[in-house]
Amino acid sequence: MSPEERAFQEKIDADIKIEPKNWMPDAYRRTLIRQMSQHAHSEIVGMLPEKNWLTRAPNFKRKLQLLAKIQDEAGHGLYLYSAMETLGADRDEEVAKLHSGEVKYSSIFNYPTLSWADMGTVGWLVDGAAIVNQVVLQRTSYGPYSRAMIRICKEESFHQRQGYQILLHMMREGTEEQKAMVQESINRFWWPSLMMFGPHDGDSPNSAQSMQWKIKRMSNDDLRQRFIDQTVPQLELLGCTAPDPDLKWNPERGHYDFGEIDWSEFYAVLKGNGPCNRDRLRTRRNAIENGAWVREAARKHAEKHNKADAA
Amino acid sequence: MSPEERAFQEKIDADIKIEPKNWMPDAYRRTLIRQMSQHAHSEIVGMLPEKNWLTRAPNFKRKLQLLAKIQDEAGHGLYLYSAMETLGADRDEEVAKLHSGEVKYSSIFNYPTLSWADMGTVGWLVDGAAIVNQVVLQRTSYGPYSRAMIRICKEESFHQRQGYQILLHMMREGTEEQKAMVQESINRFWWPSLMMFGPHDGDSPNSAQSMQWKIKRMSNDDLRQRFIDQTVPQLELLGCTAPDPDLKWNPERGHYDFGEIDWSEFYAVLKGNGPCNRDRLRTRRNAIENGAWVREAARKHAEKHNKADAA
Amino acid sequence: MNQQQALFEYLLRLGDSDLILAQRLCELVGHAPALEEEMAIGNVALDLLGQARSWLKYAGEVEGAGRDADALAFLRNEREYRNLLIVEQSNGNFADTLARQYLFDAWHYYLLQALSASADERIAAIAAKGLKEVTYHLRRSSAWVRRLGDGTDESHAKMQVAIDEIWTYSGEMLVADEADKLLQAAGIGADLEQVKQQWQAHVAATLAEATLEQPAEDSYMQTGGKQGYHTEQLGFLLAEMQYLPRAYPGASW
Amino acid sequence: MNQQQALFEYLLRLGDSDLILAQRLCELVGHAPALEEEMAIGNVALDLLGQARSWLKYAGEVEGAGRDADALAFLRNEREYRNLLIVEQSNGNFADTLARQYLFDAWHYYLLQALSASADERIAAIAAKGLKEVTYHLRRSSAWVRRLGDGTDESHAKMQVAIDEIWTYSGEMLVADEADKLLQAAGIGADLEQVKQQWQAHVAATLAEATLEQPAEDSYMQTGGKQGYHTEQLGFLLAEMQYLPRAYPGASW
Repeated sequence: MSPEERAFQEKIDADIKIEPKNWMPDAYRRTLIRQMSQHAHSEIVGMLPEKNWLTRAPNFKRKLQLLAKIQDEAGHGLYLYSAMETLGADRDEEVAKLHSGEVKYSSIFNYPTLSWADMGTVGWLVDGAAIVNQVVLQRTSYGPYSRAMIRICKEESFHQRQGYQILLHMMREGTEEQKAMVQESINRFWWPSLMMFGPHDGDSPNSAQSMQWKIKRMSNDDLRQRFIDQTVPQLELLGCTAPDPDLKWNPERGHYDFGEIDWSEFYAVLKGNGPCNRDRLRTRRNAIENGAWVREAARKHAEKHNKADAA
Repeated sequence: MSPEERAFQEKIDADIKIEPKNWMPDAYRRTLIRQMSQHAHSEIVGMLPEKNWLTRAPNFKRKLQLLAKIQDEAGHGLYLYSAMETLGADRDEEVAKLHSGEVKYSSIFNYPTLSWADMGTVGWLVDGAAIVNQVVLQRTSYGPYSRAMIRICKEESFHQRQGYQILLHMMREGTEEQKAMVQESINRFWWPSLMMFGPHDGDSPNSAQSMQWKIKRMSNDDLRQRFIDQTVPQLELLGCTAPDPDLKWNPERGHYDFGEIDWSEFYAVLKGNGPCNRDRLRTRRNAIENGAWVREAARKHAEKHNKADAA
Repeated sequence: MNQQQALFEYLLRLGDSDLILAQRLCELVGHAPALEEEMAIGNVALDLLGQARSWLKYAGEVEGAGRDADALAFLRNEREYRNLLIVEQSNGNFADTLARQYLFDAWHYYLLQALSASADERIAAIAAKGLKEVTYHLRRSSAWVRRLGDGTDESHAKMQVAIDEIWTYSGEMLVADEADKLLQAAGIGADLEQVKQQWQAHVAATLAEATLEQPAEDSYMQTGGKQGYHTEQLGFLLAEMQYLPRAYPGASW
Repeated sequence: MNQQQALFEYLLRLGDSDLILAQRLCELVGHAPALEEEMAIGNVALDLLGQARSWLKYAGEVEGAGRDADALAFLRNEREYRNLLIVEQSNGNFADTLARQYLFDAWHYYLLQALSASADERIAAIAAKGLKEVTYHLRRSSAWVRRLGDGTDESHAKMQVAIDEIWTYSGEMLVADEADKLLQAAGIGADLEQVKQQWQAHVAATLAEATLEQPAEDSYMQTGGKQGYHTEQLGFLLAEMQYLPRAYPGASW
């Protein structure tokens, strides 16, 4: 280990944040860029399954909430790309990698939203799982990432509560059809939400280094357990069930036991074979490609008028 | 008058049909091509206001009826283009004239269809007005046109009855909302239907020659009166009213009197300023332009395979 | 699942697939590349609508809950729809429309052929009548696939993309689930294994003639339509199709 | 028409135009040419939705028939909608979207400015709040018109076509009908003649800066939206927007 590397690791061990101008190992930089760009892409792609119901939201209150939530996600994308750019990465280049399939986004957004209840479930379960991850990442070693996470977490918690309220309202004030809609939505999103934490620790080869660098701060399995433990009581309060016959409280472990995840589905979706992988990427690619003439016009206009101003 | 012209006019006077191989004056040919192409274009453009409700028809019966009616119109377009081609005209050239705005279609199709009741009103009033015209045209002097008209008239009468049934059903079995929808639809289509017969005889300069050639067989005003006389009793049977305070039976004339048509609207729509002129033409133009590669591929394929067959 | 439930599901699948494809074709009316195609598209849509009505009418009778074909078509929500995913995919360009149509027609043809011999006389009758219509559908769509595939460079490229894009939705119609198996065993439903072989042979021959490449055999196949799990496209289609009956509950038209 | 009826109509027009334009912008979410525009489009849509809710809430109170903003938005049919025709036109490309937005924003800005001084305090308050938001909308859309008009040849051509195509729908917002006149006379409504002059000056200046040609002054103008006669586009928009309340009557969400 070089003296620089040693100094770097000592700072990390002492919980001192790494800042953009500090020396850092290339692999640390690359890993962070990859993780932050994936996170940013996920915010942007994650707008799409919600947008799917935006034009069909059932009343003003829900339509305003949903649009505001989607706006927040666009905002999170922007923070994260900015934070990522402090590492010398370029947003457009990273977006190109997304479009070519070289870099991924969270697989959860490859599942379709098929009923209004999904607007509740996505907020409650999907954002809920994201928050469990992100709360820990508030203490991540890279300063700009950590600060972005603090800001994002606040808004995400709000979204999660809002999502839960959508479901609670339907369960408490709703018709039988609406209650069935909630349960059906939970059935579809339960397992994919658990998959959001990634493979078992034993199958997650890069985790050890990330843990040492404090880019990652808890293992996949630990995060997943934490999510389940906090979610099951909320599920019970709703009066709904999870599609998992093995889910039950284990007083000895002080945790909920749960059934085995279908990892073949996880890897299939990751490989591009989820229900919406192609749609999501196509939508993003078309947006950027169809907008090329607009961005070009804006550049040209600025060029002309900067010249004019200078003259 | 040349001997040919005299012989031609004598045949017409004797009610002998002119057939494609017979001699005919150029002006007769040109007038017929114009009239038949306008008629054919009207069938094709006339599909669009009905198509507007095809995807929203309220039940199987009505959806099947409406689609079958639209199909019939496409069929009428095909007959009429074929009959027109017996005069040496070319369908594609005539369609190009439609798209460039050089040749018109019936102005009635520049009005939007804004409720399901319009599917009844269009059948009853619009097809009804068309039939009054077409019944007379069954006796037109040009053989292929006359025969096309006989065939078309049968189908149109069926459409008209079907349209009337839609309205009658809504008036007799419908809710108050549905009845209001019928009256509102009649209010919008009443005057435009009367305009379908064209300007007053005095303002219709080409009529005399067409009458002599028996291309036209009754004057605009006479046709309009005939339409009104047969339509008002049907209107009363519906239990609806016309948006015309001057409409009333005149026992002396043995006809209904009616109010003055707003000719400024008639000429505005004719000039291109109806609610849908641009939409209708754009839709037709796009269909043909977007299909260019398809037609080209079909030609190329036929060429390749005719060669292959010949080899 | 008992036989009556399986039969209800089976009839919904047949009717819903016909109906949703007809609805997609209705969207195209007035937009075809030539007047003759306008007629052809409309005729196919008319046939499918008619078949859909027959299947759903029978479905309603089997269910025995007083729902007729209209109630089933216009008042069920997305999750209750049982159509194949392939038919709900949007029209795209003419090559996309034809790729969807051809892969469906080839299946539809062999399926109705099998169902013409169903032990359920009502099914056999509807299938036999439909088969005549679908014989024409298949002739037309396969001719277009050949024409566009072996036409110009542009049409070839478009047709290849169209086949590649729709392919992922062509698997579920060939795979039997519980309801399929139960009815096949009872001599009522079709043997999907046989339909699959016939379909594969037809498609392989057509694509070869069309000078098109067939997507890899182990391509990932989307499923779910037959069980009521659809793509995000169906909800929008139903919102439009069902608007009037939803906006005027109880009205007669 | 008495003053209360005129006021109800007036509020519906304000609310419906905001709502329908917001709905069109919602369709664009996820499809903007850059992330910053994604944010901008969403923000404008949020503002308009909020304003629509305020106007319709007040409209419901004025009507006094127990309808709240949601009932007015989600349970009225096409003929009962009072939005301007311009806002229901489809999004087209980015130039089309911006042409529609700009011509509307310029009117909206001067209208709300006038309404901020309304004798009806509720109207004055909603207008004053909205005006702050619309100030930003107008700044953004006019900047884009200049940018695209005076950008590349391609963007110039697209922007010119966009202005030419939407122009026919820009007239009705500037012409007072009975309800407008009645409320103007009562000091409640805006003086549309004044708004028209301000609008024309702003548009002329912006188009000139954008190097775009202004369509002829005597261009034919479509009307009817304020009286409930719409283009064929609105029905489809409403079918989608109202689907849930229509499909689940009486449900609370």
